[in-house]
Amino acid sequence: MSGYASGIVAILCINLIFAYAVFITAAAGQLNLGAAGFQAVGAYAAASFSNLGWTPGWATIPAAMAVSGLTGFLLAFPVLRTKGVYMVLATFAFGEVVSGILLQTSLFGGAMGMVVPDYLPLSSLVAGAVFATLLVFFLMATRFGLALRAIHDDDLVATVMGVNVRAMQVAVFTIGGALAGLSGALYAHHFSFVEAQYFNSTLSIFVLLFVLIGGTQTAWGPLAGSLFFTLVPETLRIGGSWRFVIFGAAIVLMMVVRPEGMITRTLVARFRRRPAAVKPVAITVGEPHVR
Amino acid sequence: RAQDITIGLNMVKSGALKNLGEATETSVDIAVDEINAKGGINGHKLKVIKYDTGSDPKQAATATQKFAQDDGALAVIGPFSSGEAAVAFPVGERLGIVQIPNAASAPNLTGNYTYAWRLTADEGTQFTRLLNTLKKKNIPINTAEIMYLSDERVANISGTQFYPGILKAAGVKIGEPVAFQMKSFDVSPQVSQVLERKPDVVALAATPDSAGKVIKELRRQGFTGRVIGSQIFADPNALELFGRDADGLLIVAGFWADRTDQTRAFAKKYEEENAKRGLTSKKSPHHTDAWAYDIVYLLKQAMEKAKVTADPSKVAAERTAIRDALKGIRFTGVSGDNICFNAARDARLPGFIIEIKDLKWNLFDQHPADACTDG
Amino acid sequence: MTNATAIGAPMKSITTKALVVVVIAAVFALAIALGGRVIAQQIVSGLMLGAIYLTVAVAFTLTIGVLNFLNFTIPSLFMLTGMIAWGLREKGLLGFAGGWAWLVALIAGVVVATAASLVVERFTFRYLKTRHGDATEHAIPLVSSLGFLLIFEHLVILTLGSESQRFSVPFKADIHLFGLVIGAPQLVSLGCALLVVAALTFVLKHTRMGRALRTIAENPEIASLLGVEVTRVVPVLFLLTGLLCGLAAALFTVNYGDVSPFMGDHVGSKAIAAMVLGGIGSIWGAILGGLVVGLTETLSIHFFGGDSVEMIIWGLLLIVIIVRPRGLFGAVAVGKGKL
Amino acid sequence: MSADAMLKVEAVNKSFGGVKVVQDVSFSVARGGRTALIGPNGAGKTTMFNLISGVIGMDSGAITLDEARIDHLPARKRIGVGLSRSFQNIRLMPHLSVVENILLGQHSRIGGLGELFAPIGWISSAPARAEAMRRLSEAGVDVDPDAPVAGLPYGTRKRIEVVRALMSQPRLLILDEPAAGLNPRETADLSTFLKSATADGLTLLVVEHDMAFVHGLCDHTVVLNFGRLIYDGPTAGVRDDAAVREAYLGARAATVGGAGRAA
Amino acid sequence: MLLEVENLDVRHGRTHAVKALSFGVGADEIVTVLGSNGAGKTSLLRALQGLTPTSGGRVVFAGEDITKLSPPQRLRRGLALVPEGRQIAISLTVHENLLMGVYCRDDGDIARDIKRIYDRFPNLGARRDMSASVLSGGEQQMLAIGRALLARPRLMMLDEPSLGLSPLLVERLFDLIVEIHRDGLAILLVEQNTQMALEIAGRGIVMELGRAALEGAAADLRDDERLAAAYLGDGHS
Ligand SMILES: Nc1ncnc2c1ncn2[C@@H]1O[C@H](COP(=O)(O)OP(=O)(O)OP(=O)(O)O)[C@@H](O)[C@H]1O
Ligand SMILES: Nc1ncnc2c1ncn2[C@@H]1O[C@H](COP(=O)(O)OP(=O)(O)OP(=O)(O)O)[C@@H](O)[C@H]1O
Ligand SMILES: [Mg+2]
Ligand SMILES: [Mg+2]
Repeated sequence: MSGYASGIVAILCINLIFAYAVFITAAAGQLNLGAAGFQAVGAYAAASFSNLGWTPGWATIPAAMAVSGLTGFLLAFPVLRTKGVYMVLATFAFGEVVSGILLQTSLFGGAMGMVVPDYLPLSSLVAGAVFATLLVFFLMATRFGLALRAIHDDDLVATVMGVNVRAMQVAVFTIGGALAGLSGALYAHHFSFVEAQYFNSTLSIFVLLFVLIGGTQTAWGPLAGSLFFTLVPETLRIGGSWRFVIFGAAIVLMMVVRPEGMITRTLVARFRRRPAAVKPVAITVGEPHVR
Repeated sequence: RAQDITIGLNMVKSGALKNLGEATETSVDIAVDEINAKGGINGHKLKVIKYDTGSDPKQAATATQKFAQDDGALAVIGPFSSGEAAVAFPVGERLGIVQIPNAASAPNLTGNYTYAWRLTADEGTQFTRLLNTLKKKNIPINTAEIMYLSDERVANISGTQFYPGILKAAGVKIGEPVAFQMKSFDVSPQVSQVLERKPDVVALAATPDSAGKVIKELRRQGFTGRVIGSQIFADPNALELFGRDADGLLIVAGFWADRTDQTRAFAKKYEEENAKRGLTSKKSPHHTDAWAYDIVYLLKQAMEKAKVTADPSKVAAERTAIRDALKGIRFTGVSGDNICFNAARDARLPGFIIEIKDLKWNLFDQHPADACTDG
Repeated sequence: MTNATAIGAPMKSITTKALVVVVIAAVFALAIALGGRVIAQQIVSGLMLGAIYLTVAVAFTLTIGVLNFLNFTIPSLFMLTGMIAWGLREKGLLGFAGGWAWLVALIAGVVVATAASLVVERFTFRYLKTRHGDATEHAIPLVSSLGFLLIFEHLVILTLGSESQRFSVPFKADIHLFGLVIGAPQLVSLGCALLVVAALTFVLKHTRMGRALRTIAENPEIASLLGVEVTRVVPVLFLLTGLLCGLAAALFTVNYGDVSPFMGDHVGSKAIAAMVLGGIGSIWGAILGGLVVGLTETLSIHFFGGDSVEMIIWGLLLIVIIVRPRGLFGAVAVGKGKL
Repeated sequence: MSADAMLKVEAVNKSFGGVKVVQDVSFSVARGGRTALIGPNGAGKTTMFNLISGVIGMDSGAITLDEARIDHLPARKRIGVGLSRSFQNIRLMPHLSVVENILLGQHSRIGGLGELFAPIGWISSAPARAEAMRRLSEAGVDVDPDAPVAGLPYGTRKRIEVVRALMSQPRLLILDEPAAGLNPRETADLSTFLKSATADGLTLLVVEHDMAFVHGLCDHTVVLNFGRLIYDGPTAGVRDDAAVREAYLGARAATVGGAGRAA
Repeated sequence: MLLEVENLDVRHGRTHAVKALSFGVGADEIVTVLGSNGAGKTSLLRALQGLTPTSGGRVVFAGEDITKLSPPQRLRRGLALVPEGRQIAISLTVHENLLMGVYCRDDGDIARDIKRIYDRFPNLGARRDMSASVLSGGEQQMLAIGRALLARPRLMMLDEPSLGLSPLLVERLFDLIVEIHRDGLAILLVEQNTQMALEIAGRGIVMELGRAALEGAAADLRDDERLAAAYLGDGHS
């Protein structure tokens, strides 16, 4: 693979894991606009452990996931008291607070950032991305995933159906936090350096766009969204600042054409449609018993 | 036909740092054209491959990877900012390719990366020079207050470490440094706080945009003393932004356009070339632009010394040879004469104290580069 | 969820209102007594800063309260006003300079921002056609508006550069009183905002237009069945948004004397905080929220330093959202409907 | 009959901001029987269902299922003790397909994490899915099981709700206007289906305005009016009760035999 | 004919919901459309009001081709629809919902007309200033009907108006329909309550898989064996 391609693949892998982190909560109807905060927690955790000299180098990854997953778990309780736009903004506020704290804390290098001694090559990133993708695909195919989608549509009815809505939401916040942490930890180790300024609200907004443009209805959505967001700007590379304009226009058009995201359930169904087991048959006047 | 010598340019043409970095390309192009017009390097034409990172560190790392693995570049100019350099230096070290940034001036960035060299002036050195000039010219400074941009690394470290240390060492009474951020468009609370302490001068560490706001607010709230500052906002193109409020401002710049015939020629070409490219606001070279121009010549000198051939089969060896050629090099360019590098591979550069008066830059004093005793 | 009922709802009662005023006054008195002139100046600066925030916050709260749409183009409309005004004046496109050029340029800026807002309406409007309201439904226009944010910001950068620019006005915009500096444009901003609010409250609560907007917010299909020309009514709202942003930006420009392609982002995020603090969809809430955020900003800078601002404001917001999920003055949000 | 009462509602009260919507209502539903809850619009029937299923809390009173108090259980746990419901205003999950909506009905039956994380989407012949399909065809819903429910006709969606409620294998099934939007023929089919579904001991409580349906299906009827109980007895007696006729059935009931929906 | 429908086609993706349907409604008629689940009745009414795009055919109202007009434009010409399933604005109060019903009117009789609605549906009067979200299912249905009546259309299309109404109110509803028809409104009625619909209608159309399977005078349809078999089941008639 060329150096350029492997660079882009690395970025893609991180974006993809990050997008799945946001997707898993969005699948249950909760938009997370503070994802960069979780990513930052993972990245700084990995960076700190690495600086403490943990061996082997990759041991920081599960630890960082645990830290950011725990952050998600703890944040879920207060944040889940809110709904809709309030929840979006509560998570946004969380992201701002995290970057504020990191910027202020000299233990984490403040504005100077932190160097990460242990380098992890591209293959680890790919492995991480494959793991996240499989995990989310698997989760979405289980009853757990079904319940998430039910909560997305109507949490009250889901409750009546016996779904423990609160526990589910806490679970996805935890999983989402851990996945965001994974992306952050891999970022830290691959790029060998973290700084608080990087994990800003723009990053949170962009990753949410990955997911919303890709589509929140199936696990294919984030995949499509991250590919779109990583590759389209690259193909537009020649354009300088124009590329952002074109990119913005592409987003707007995308929403006009496919307001529910690039990949919807209907689209997926069309590709793997099995022959309909029961054909709809109508009652014909005169032959009432055809059904 | 002789093979071209390829170098990479890791630059910022879009994103958050666009304004600061967009003219780097112009300077590099000017230098490359000059070199090629005079027969290139060791008989080879010099070719630059450019990559716009959009101010994203991940992209800066990708760029270095691309230059080294795909383009067969022998060395890299850039990346532009400290944040990008911090990410790209380890990549360059792994791949064994020299990178020389022109604006990444945060301290200790080069660490143990032997392929990381810098043609940037140290913030602390420059500020010390400014204070020396103040003393020399008998400008009274008994009390000073520090205001700094906290979410930019260089300004942050200047405001929290260099300025307090240097001012204290010079016997100036100072208060707690006051922070503001890139997004603080209203700095009146900070200014009120600072003026409450009635300082003789205000020492400012910020990018031009933010500095402009602070200077304006200082005057609005009635401050009449001098504002002093370091090289971060020493941008000749920011005069308009500062306006009349900046009268009496003293700053250090790493480049003085009116120094020699060579600098004047460069400044002229710079303005013309930018006008052609639609960068009409870039009229006079910022020191980072001058350094970018010099880096090309520095690389030329190193390549000549290393006798590079641009033979694709010898790329790796020649990259290392360039690094080794940089050791102990003495270089003369638009930024200064007889420039050397210290043990940390950072250049020793001269400083020019500038006073702003009547919407103009005036040379107030100048300091030669420090000698390299350890390099 | 729909917050439409909250729009224009006056604060709960006279007692709440009085209580708020008393508490605020007490805090001021205490602060001034303890801190003297600087604190007084900080409070004045905070209120003035709040005046800018609150105008933008009202624009946010309008679109979100009525259309359930977090309009992320608002920051860029704000920015457009300033940058276009600067561009017209600087590049001599007005045909004349000096004298009143600054005012003409600003008015032109407001016009452009309003026009841009109408363009946004055309494309974000599309969401009204999606069939099923669900938890992420507000995401659709939100995404488009983020697209527009990119477009506007980078078009401006392309044509006018990415630097901060000076926009000077030929008069001193400050009032000096008891040794305090007070920004006149900000005073004007405060006054305008209060006027606009009084008018908006009335319109939304008591007029045909207000009811039509609220019906559209809830279900555009019902609205169209009742004869509401969705394509005619909604633009009115966007027109208002554009005007409010333009007004805020013009006052901002006169006050701070500079513009930049990023000015909108900085004001925008604080305005969002102000809106949420006050309660989404509540216009009075946006006003109070704006003032609270402004004050919090200056006072936290004063007491805890400039780096604490983001943390304190967003931390405060997080706490408010969690303990009082509807904001300080938000009305009861309507749920999904009957079982 | 109170001896084998499955569901007992005792002295239940509920008011919303001062308006008493359910006032001191007591009745019981016989085990294995089919009971109707009827009453004029706004009488409090749906509210009663919401109280029984725990969607809203009551002010006072007691609700017991098989002698055990259930009124302190959260809504999510009530389906676990055997209580399942449908909704008057159809509340299917619009983004889920028909079969997924039905599968959701089984959620309360899964036992532990193992089943929660067992993939159901990948294997089309999984037993859960097979059961869902069987139930659908038993209920006479002829649609593509993978179609999203959003575009389906009203009557079809109504029946999918009933099937979904049945999927939890409840002991007590409460249905809010299951026949609304069905034509007489379909109503009759639904009635037959519900009779067969309750044949093996399932207890049924329905709210319905279609009196023909009620007469055909239910042996016992409870009538609410303005939140108060005005009749509790055999369905056959409803037509002859003056209060019920005046409040609910209207003058026609006296003249036309069936009342309401003609049949 | 006040309303003329020619070869109307409606598709939802791959579902062909209405197939080349032609019929008319006279200015002084009550026409009822019957049909089983999924026959396409709702699709037809929605297409007539302009909520669903048509994929073929023409709709002519009072001599004017309205096929391309938007729902509000159709309403202004006198065509109103009470949609299926209680479509009311739950974030408005009951009274505000009614006021929305007169959105496109500006004559002086509004107050009187609203009072008439309250008289007709006392449940609504008692909840005048409550949020419509708290209404019971039947009350919501009343509100939807009352609101549509206030638009004073020339042709009123009702999609299963009796849904969820108590027998008493169903009776009142049908009386009301007859009454407003006497006031000069044409009615196009979709109903599952076949018998009562055929009682008040002059003509009836039976839809089946998007086509008109039977059409004729209501009285004839009532006695039609085939209809009875299809709708009323064996031994029910
Ligand atoms: N949250 C609430 N606040 C105030 N009043 C309410 C609330 N919920 C229901 N009501 C009122 O309680 C009464 C009973 O409502 P409910 O939905 O139980 O009626 P219902 O018997 O199901 O009628 P229908 O047959 O029309 O569905 C109605 O008059 C309704 O307006
Ligand atoms: N939005 C939609 N998307 C996809 N298919 C649809 C949509 N709306 C209706 N259909 C299909 O069109 C056909 C006709 O449906 P329609 O709702 O018109 O029936 P109906 O006669 O009103 O039935 P009901 O009596 O149950 O209300 C059905 O097969 C239905 O699945
Ligand atoms: Mg009910
Ligand atoms: Mg229908």
